[in-house]
Amino acid sequence: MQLNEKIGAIEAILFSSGEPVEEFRLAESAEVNKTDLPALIKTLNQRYSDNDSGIEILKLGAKYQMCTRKKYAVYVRTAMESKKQTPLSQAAMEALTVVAYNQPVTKGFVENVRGIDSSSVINTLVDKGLLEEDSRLDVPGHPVAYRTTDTFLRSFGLSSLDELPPLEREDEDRQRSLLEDNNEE
Amino acid sequence: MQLNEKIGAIEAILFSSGEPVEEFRLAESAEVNKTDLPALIKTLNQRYSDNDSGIEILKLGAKYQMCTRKKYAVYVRTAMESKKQTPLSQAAMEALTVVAYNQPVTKGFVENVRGIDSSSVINTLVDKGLLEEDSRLDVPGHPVAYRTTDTFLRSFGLSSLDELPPLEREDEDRQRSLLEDNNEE
Amino acid sequence: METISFKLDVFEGPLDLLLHLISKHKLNINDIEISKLLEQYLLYIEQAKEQDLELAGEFLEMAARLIYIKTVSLLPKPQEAEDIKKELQGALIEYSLCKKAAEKLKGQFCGHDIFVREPLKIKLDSEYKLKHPPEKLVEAFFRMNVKKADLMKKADEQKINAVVQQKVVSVISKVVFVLKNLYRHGKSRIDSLFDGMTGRSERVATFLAILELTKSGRIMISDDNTEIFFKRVNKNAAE
Repeated sequence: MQLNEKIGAIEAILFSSGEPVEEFRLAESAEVNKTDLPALIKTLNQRYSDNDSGIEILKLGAKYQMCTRKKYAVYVRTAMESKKQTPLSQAAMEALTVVAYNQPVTKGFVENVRGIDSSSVINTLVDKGLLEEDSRLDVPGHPVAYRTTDTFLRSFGLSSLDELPPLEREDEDRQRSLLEDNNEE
Repeated sequence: MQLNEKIGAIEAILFSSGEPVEEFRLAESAEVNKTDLPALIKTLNQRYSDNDSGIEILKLGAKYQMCTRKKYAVYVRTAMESKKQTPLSQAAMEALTVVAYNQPVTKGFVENVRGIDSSSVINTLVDKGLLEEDSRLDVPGHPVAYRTTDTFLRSFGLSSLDELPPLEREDEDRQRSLLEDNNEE
Repeated sequence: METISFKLDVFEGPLDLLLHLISKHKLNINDIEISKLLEQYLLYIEQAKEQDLELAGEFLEMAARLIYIKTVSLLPKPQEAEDIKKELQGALIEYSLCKKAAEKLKGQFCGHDIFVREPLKIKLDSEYKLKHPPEKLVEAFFRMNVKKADLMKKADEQKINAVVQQKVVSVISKVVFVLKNLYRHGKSRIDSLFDGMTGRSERVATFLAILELTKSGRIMISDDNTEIFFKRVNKNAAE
């Protein structure tokens, strides 16, 4: 199989799947080596960006998904007649952040950190596809735990959870050092 | 707007729509002249065919649709089928076990044993051909009962239900015998 | 007194309000002056009450917590006071980290600008093709935490459960049941008719069926109320 055909197969699979496709499944179905996959995707993405194409391939965790390019959002929105969506509320952002940095976590955990009932806000995030239930939390009673989704990664321009911005502890450190200075005086 | 950007907008719109898009709506949303549209699509299709791309734009009456290229159909099918072949979830495996060891059984029975609604999980197992309906459960009211299939036997490397492994766990037996030893003392 | 113009609902919760107060009054989050914080906090709560704002329970709970911390700090148990204060400080620090991270993440949000498409709908063979060792089934069984004996018992009960769970048992069906029983055995012990019946509806229906049949004169009940038999069978026996 020619290089172009390998890429073509990958492209066709990602296009038709719509949803994110696991690396191994993509490699297997397109009949390419899993190790070659990143380079092939890179070539494809390069081609897209050279052409200012309307689409691109995003890496989301161990999956790939074909998406529209951000710069064309306005045209797509017009075509889909979708109204401007309301941004996430402060409460939703906080709950999402708690889950993102500590997943999998229960509603109780989120409530604990935020100091306020977070049940409805988590339900909203599940509805929006940013959070999903996770059955991995292996503690007695098996409470429902939540984790972020591929949609979450895509929505925040992340290709994996490792890319989450680090939690800022600077201020705290600075405060602490100020405190220590004071003590020394 | 650059030529490439016009094409990019068209591409993004056609990609995200999924369905065929009317010429006038496509032109309007991508902010191009309707008369220029055929040439722009032609350029895009030329680019696709030069690259042996996985996708192409088809004209269907007065509409355009982005589709996978026929030559890649086999990869697409493989990928979609492999997507369906996800390993059974824990819930599915449990429900399957309950049916396997007690067949024929009703959904109610499975629910009773698992302590959780098992309706959708049983439907999934029927879809996958691992369970089928069974009319042998001869009780008044003739509720729908389920039994395992030949596909089930094949999937678990059994040549008959008699070969189902006994529901015993070695370590448990050992514990039990230890316990009995203690009692004797 | 300083007038506070505010709306409590701009705060995401009591921790948010506390952080606001801490920064406003330049308190040290790592060593909070509890009395000052409490005073300011209560001011807000009072104000909210005056405005008839509906206060989330969490706000009142926090007030109680602050008062408690202050109280304990007045008692001659400095360690405990220090501990519960540290706990609150820890929660505040954690929450402030969360707020900052949320702010940062929010700036990255592009979810409304990226579009995806629905998967192509093609008809597929959905038959399961993966292979598993049969031991997977045993594993799944033990994960359910069901005792084998219970499972077998449930299996025995199934025939009844299947009926009971689906509908209320009709008296007519039990009239047929009782009659069939009598045709087969000539007479039946009443209690044996209830054997294996666990559902209340079924037991009630059976009992009513017996009463109904007696009333209509189809069957008779023995003098000691333990057996039923057909009227004609009784005649035959008497002859």
